[in-house]
Amino acid sequence: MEKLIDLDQHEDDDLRPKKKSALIIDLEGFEGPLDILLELARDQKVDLIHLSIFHLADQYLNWVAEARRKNLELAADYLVMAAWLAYLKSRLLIPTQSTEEEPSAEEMAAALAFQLQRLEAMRTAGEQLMERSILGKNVFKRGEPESFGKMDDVSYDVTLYDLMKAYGDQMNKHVDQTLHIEATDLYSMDMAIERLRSFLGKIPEWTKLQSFLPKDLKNELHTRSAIASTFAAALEMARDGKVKIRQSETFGAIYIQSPDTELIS
Amino acid sequence: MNDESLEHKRLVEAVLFASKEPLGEKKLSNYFQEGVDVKSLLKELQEEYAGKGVNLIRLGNAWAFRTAPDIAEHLSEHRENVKTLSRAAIETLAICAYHQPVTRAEIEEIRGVSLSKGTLDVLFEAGWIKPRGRRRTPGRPMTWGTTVSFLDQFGLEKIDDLPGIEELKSAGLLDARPAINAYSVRGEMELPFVHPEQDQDEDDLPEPLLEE
Amino acid sequence: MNDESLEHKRLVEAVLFASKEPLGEKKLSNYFQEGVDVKSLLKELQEEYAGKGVNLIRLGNAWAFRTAPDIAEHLSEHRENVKTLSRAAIETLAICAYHQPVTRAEIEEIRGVSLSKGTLDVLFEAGWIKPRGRRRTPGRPMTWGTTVSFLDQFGLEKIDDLPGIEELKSAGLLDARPAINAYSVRGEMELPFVHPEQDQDEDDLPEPLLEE
Repeated sequence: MEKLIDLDQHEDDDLRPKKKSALIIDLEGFEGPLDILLELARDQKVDLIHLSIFHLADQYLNWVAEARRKNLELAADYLVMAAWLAYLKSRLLIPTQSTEEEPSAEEMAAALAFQLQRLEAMRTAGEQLMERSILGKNVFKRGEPESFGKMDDVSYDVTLYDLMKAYGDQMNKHVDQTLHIEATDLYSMDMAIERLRSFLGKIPEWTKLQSFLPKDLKNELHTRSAIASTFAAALEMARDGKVKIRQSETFGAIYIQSPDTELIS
Repeated sequence: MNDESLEHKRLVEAVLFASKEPLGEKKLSNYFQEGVDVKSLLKELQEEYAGKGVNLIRLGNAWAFRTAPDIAEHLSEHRENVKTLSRAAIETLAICAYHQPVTRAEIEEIRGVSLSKGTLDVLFEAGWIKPRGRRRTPGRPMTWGTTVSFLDQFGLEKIDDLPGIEELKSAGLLDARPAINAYSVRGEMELPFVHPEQDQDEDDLPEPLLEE
Repeated sequence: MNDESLEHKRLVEAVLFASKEPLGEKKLSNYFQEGVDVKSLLKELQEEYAGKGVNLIRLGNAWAFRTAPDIAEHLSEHRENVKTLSRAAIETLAICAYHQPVTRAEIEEIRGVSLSKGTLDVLFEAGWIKPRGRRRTPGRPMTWGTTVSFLDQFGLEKIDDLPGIEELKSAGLLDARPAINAYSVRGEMELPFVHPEQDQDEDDLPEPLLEE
């Protein structure tokens, strides 16, 4: 009996990838690249505020290299992070060539440090929360409640969760039934281009995109698709220089104008 | 009274509060070292609670906290009726919330079964749904929507706060199977929240309620 | 204290003592005529019970009697099976509590990983989180926040009592700052086109489109 057990354990040991103590290559239990970075940051044994991001980038890249050497399949997330860190490292090495579009290497490093601190803070907070006096474990309710009125004559024992669950179940049931795919009743891009083209050169003033929608829209969904198609059509035509588009603020109204008319007026 | 016996009294208090049934003196004395006089602790507590809204009472050999009889009597006048909703009612309510304004026929179509007579009545009586005018289609069927009491019951500020399809899905309450994706991509089932246009259309026509 | 207000206090005491779940101040005031200051009755009661084995605790605007936390070790036999949460669920709960109201995408951004299906579901079902309305940003994503049950579960009077929340706030760690943008692909895919009918609450609403 004992022998058998020994043998089993032995086999198990051989099959399982061996864990390295400090630099854990086993992916199990890790939740994404940020989690790994936080673990690696702990290896530096410094306060996260004094973390060397440069060093951390190295640690991470080594970790990825090691994982690949062991033929561990890394999800795309991990590789994207590796590429980004490699880029950050190179930026940190080369003295500032500030371009306006991109944040500086220092800003990027600071942003990463911030994210790590924030995650660490939430992790600690979660642990502290679990260490509090927990109802049912350290603190108790009345064991034998008595029931009297709550003044409302009737109350219902139903929660928002129950309601959502019922709706979810209902909708799931729907899926089990036959799915009829109806013919599309959306307003197509071709239709939008054709319609917009008919206005070409006839838009002297800045005019709201919405005014170009056809009048016979059937319902909300149809309307929505018309807006999307008309917008896309306008972009398409703007690219060809046939109209001009203006939007004064993010998510503000979109206006269209014929390009040549402005020159005349 | 010394500190120790104060602590003892606190413990008896807590144990009796949390217990699911009246506790005997013997059982209570298990919480203490030998020599602690549980009986006199209980008597002291009983006196302390005598004038309060809750009394410590003796039931045979066991002890329990109970609402003071004069108050219990007063309270039971307000005895509340806690009702459970049927499955059908919960589903119907959810559909009214998500698809409002919605007609009876539409509810039946979504649930795939006909609504029994009482279902909408129950929800109407509970004050959670109300008529929302008539649909401008043949037969001019009545539509239903949710009320302010509905929001109160479920702790919502506005109907718009209900989780949408995508959110139900991501909360794990809705299967994310491809078919349903096809639906929601088309926007058909998505957020049938109150649209101003529909509101105006239908609220224009306040007509008597159920006439069936 | 006069007889009347003593009777009022006894009534509040009885009602709260009888109930398992926290009761809101509004609900409690239903037991009295207008003009009765329930809040001050509750505060008096809270003081009276402060040193006892059972305390009156405040949870947001709700109140409940609970055993005193320092007695916990003696009450181990009352322990219920408290659900153990996964690490992901604990972190998610902490984020919901400290960053509320918070969207799913923000939770994912803070954790640097997408939320698996059941995580929010578990917390929602436990009654610890609830929808907290929609963010007025593109796509109008739903936000989550914590409930009274959450406060009750972890013995907090209010959200401001969360461990370390002041320090985190002043360290700027609760700020809604975007993640490193070069890296977060996720953030970029999340800018859906503004749908006109979702604009309802914005001022420069385009003229109604549907006129039938």
